[in-house]
Amino acid sequence: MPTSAPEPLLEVAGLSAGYGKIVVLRDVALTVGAGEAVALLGPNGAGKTTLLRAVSGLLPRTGQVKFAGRDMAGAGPGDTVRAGLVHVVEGHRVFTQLSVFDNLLLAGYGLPRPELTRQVEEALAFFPEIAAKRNDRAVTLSGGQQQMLAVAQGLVRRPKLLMLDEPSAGLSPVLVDRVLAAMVRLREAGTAILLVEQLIEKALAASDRVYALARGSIVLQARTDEADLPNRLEHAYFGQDVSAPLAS
Amino acid sequence: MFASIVSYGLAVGAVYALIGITYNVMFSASRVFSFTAGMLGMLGGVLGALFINKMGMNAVLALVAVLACGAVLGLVTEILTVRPVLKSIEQHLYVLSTLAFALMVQQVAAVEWGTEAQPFPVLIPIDPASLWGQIDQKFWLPVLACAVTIGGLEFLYRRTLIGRAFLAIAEDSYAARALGLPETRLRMASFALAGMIGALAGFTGAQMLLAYFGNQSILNFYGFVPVALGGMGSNRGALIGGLALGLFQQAANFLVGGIFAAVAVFVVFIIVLLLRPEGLAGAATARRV
Amino acid sequence: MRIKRRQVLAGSAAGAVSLASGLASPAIADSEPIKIGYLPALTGPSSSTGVGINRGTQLAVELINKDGGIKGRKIELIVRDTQSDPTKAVNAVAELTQRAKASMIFGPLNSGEALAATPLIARDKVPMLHPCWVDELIDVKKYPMSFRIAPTNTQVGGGANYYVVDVLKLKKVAVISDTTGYGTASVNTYVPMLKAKGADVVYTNHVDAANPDLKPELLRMQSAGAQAIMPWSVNAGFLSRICNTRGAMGWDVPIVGQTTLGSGQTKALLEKPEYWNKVYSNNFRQVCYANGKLPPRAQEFVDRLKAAKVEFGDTLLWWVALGWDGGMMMADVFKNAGTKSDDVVAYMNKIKNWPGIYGTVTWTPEQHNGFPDSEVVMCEVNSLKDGAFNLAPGYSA
Amino acid sequence: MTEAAAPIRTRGAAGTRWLGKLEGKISWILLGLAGLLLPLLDDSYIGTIATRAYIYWVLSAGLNLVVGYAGQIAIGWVSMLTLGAYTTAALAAGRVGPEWNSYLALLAGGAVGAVFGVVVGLPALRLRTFYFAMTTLGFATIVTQVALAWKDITGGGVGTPGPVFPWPFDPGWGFYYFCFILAALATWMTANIGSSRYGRALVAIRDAEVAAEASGIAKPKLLMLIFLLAGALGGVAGGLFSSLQSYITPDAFTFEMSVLFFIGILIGGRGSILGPLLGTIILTVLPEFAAPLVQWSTFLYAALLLVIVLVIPGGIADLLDYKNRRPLEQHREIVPRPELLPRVLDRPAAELLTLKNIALSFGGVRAIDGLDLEIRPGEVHGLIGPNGSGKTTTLNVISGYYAPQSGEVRLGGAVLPPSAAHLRANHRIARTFQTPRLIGGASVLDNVMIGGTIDGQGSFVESLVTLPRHRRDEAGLRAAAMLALQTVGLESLAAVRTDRLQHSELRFVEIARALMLRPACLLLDEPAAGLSTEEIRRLGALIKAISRAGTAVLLVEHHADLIFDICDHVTVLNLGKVLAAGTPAEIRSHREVVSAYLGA
Repeated sequence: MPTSAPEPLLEVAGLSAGYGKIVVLRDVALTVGAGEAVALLGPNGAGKTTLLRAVSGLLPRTGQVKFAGRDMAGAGPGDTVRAGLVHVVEGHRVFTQLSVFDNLLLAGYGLPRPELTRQVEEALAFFPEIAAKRNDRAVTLSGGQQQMLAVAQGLVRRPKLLMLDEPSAGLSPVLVDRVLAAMVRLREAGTAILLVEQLIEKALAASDRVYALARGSIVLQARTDEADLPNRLEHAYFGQDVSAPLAS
Repeated sequence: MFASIVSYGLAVGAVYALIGITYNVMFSASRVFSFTAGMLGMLGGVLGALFINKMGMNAVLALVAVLACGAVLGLVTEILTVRPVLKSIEQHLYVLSTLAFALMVQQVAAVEWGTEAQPFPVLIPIDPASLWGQIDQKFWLPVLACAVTIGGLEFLYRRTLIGRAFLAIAEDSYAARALGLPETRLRMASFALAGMIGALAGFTGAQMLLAYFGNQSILNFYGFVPVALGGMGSNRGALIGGLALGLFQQAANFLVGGIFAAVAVFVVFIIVLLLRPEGLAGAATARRV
Repeated sequence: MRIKRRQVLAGSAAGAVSLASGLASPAIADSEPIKIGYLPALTGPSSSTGVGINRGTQLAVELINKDGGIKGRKIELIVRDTQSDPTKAVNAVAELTQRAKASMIFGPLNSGEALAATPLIARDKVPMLHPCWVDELIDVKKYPMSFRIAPTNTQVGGGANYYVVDVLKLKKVAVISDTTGYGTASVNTYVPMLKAKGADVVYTNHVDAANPDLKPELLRMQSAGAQAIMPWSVNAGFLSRICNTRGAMGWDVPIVGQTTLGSGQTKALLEKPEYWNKVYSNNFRQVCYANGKLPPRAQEFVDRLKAAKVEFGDTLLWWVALGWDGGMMMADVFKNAGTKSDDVVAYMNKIKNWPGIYGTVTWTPEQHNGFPDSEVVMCEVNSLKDGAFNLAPGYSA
Repeated sequence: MTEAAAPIRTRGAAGTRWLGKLEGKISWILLGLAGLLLPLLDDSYIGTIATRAYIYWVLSAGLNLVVGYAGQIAIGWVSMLTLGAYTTAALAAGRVGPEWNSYLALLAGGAVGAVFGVVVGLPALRLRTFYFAMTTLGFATIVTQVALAWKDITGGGVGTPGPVFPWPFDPGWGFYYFCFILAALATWMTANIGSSRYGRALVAIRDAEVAAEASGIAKPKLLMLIFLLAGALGGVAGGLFSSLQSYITPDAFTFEMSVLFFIGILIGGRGSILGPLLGTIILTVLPEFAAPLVQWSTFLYAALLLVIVLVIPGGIADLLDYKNRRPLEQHREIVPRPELLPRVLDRPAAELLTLKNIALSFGGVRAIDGLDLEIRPGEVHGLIGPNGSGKTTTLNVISGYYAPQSGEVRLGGAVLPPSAAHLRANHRIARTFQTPRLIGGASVLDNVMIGGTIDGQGSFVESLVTLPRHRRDEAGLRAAAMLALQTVGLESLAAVRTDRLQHSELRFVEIARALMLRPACLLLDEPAAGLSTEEIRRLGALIKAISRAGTAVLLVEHHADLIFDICDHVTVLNLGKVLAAGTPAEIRSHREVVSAYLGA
């Protein structure tokens, strides 16, 4: 078990999940400490997205998920979000027919109005670029701006832990850096982060620890400052040398 | 003659439009077309007549009661016939479950409240001399109801958060759930809303259509035509389509007479659909593989 | 409503019984009840007539059985509710004639089902008593065993035509009907008759009864210069719309036509009571008020109904009377001719001036339409009292 | 498809096969005897009800292919009954020209039904389910309206007398036997279609349309044939109906009746013949035994429908299908037998598949950007790359689901027409799908047989009446399918309902189905997803063997180890472009590729 965090904020153990008959995840365990940034890497089809969905209650799952000391068994997406665990789904899916501001309001659905508007403003403050377009419909935003909006939606509830699924997908390198930069600032503001990314170097640069997922199970866990990490990752990816020593 | 075409055409068109909107509200919350739309319209009339004539409620009280019944039936529709088949929506089982439920309710209405058309009272006592009295209220009531509904929906969708939540669910329910929006509760809410709209259509149209259990199938079909023509989910399309249908039907009524009016409407419906399966204001379908 | 449902159950329970006893041997001992097959439409659309008639029939059978039945044999009324659905009627006929071995069939009441049932009953050689008006049902060659205790459409239309042309002296007439078998049949028969009487039929049409707006129709009639509207339909909604539209248009022509014009449902659907003025419906001399009084037979019958607490204010007296006459006629026949079908037919062929409440019936081997023209009259619908009406102005008492 | 499943037996002793045949037929034999002997009761009330049931079934038998097999929700099929009834009656009564012989008039009724069956069916090719349901409803009302209006032919509301059939089928038991024979014929013919490649294709269109296209099934032609047949049967039923009723008026053809037909089929169960037959009989007889409930009958039907939809979607057929309640062996193993491949893939030498400069973009996004690809017979060609690099899109271009904006796909000399998925099968291009596209309700064998649809020679009519060519087709397909199943190692599950299999087994069933095409080119879309390590190893061996038997295999896969184990050639895509191509060794050592694949 990692010693990185005193008491883990998110603690997943023996988690299995899939789609219908297809079992994608087998007996996965991972932890994220408070204020910690963790990268979740792995080849396509390894089950990264599935893992996030299962944790946030978008997919049925078996196994144990504890968040902030609370057992999340049977918790739906709504409960998870209210508990402070927010999942920004893949592919910057924002509501194109609604204005930027409305998109953010919806992200805080159910919060009392004054508080809601305050936190929406906070979230916008992270992305001055879209703050300027607050009254435009989301369909008018570029891919990158939509991704920022999606992340901003994730911030509205001031989550304890933010799960980001491939925030870089389909973005130009410049935009990617911006999105990841925002992520770093969040982290400095004390939000823990679980990041699923294709761009390994950038992901590693932004996080403290890394998990590698392959063929539905965790095949590697390490601190990002360890030596020879890229090589071990590669091996983990290509399915050889899975028995690489886990980080201490 | 022309006055009659317009007044009656708009009135009945407004009823069709409202039923069309009922279809839409249910559709956008669940991607489901429900046969209960016409049923709600039918019940609006039958229950209204029951409450006013048999139970002696006043018009306002009766309206409230009817809307309440509509809302409840909407909820039952969602829980009983839509939610169970939603996960396998591509099998289109909802067509069957909603049809079955609608038929059951219709049969109850027929047996319990009579298979003969029941009279529906004049709701608002106005003396014919007054300005409002100039046009028979059975003509302007549905139009008014339609205007109010459209206005209400516009306000709901543009000004309120819950309204935007409806739109969000309609556009991308997965993302909406991920944001923690209470999808199920919102879906139930829109079915309740649809229930009220349908009931309102029947209630305000009943002076014209009478309280008759047979209105169900008529409203089901003529209420769906505007949706098919205007493009599913588009309330503006339903409104325009409904009024157009009403006027067209009534004009045909005058020019060629009863039976052929029905045939004419059907033929137009088929031709338009074959030329534009997505409706005159529809979009194309998504990738399949 | 309540009465209606009770009788449905009573009736269909009987149906169920017969089905259960079906496999028993058909041999008829003298003590066994005489089975009468009865095919009213008690539920479903256009069932109000059936409900009314049924009250009379049920009462008649009740009383007959109370007085010990016919030569010690009770009458068993086997009721099958057809819902005016021809397919149900056909099934029911097979059950009544083949399995229940009914000695006579009474009904069905609505044109569609009657047209389908009659040839089948004739094929099974079971005598048949018709309450239905459709002319085609009576044909001594094709259906030698079926007799009509009611007027024919031709007689009914003739009555109305006579009133419009010869009493009201109106020459320009508009004829309209709904699209049911009854409606279309009527118009097809009456228009030639009107023309034959020298009237000028300025407008004819069949309209779907569900069509809620009849203003187009009436406007066309008006512009055609009609002086009288003759609607033919059993659909109260349809008829009331005609009255309402005429009233709303402030068009002051008489409406002369089908009896349902005077039914409770039609009245209930009127927007204003006065829209019922100058509306004259078919009726029958024996059950109409002349100078405020019913003919003695009818009066006696009304008292009997009141005594038996049979509701009839909400229906029409002649419906109940027709049902009653049917029951009584069949009882008479069995009393005098037994139940062998040939004897039954032979006896019925000779019935002369049988004093019914509804009408005075006379049959001959050549003519199985038993209702006298003279007893088909028109009445003022707005004079409805206890299910009966005043004779229309212009008839001698 | 219980009927289809019934006769299927894995190679067993002759005795068991004979028993199996009987087991499948026993219920039919009983029904037939009941029908033949019914007249002995000498109760023509029962006779009338039974005749009615037969007539309704003649219509429902055809409708069953439309609703139960093809899954088209035709609620208003009563219109066919109306059309047939009036045509027959009007002709026999001499309302048009001279009086026709009743039997000829009946034929005419069938013909008219056939024509309008197609007319009403046409929208199904373009319209969404609910829309189509509505159009059939609308048409039903229109037909009655016209019947009312068109007095000279239909007699308007007064109606017209139905025909009386002369000896030997004169009214009474003669007519009873007439309807019985026709009902039996309808059952036999629709059962033949149901268990033929046409029936399987219909169900495929219903439950796995994309896979159906990939197997070379042309939806429009097939549906039109079915609507034609269903319309004809409906018309004949109408003619008989008019005779049974002795007199028809428009009010005899109610929406309730339409609902009865429709619900009878669904109660019986989709994709079955026996089930809907029983369903129709039950619904016809039920009201007779529930006289007190007569006014509630529609309510009961509807309630039944709701229960069926929500509780037992399989309907009666599922309840009767005890074979599929026998427990399956747990811990099953899939042991492919590649040595059989030469027999499976016996075909002329395959040709080279080439993609030239293919470009395709969705909206603004360039999914494929000038892609060149060569897939050689006898080799496994791996296609890898990060998400959204255009792997599956490439597959869909080759198998004709997308038309590229530029470039061409060639097989040997021939240029493949863009976006004509159902024509790819003729070029022997087969594929599998990311998520298996199989018919859960059909047996494994049926699913595999669908793959061979285009190899059938017999025409629709030949299948209708099981002429020799049809029987040869079936025997051939069945043998080929069993062989394919043995090859992938699933023959023991041939008769099992597919939805009872495990995910990994489904993947192999898809491969078996693809093998039925004796593919020149096989496209595999992530076949290893969700498989255990051991299964992946066996899958790899099988794929390799398939290629060695002379097939050009294109493998899209995330499991890098599988790719590097079995591929002769690997192409790496990134953002729709070829990043690198070469042998696995080259690719593995290719730093840029590695980092790209890891996504730098």
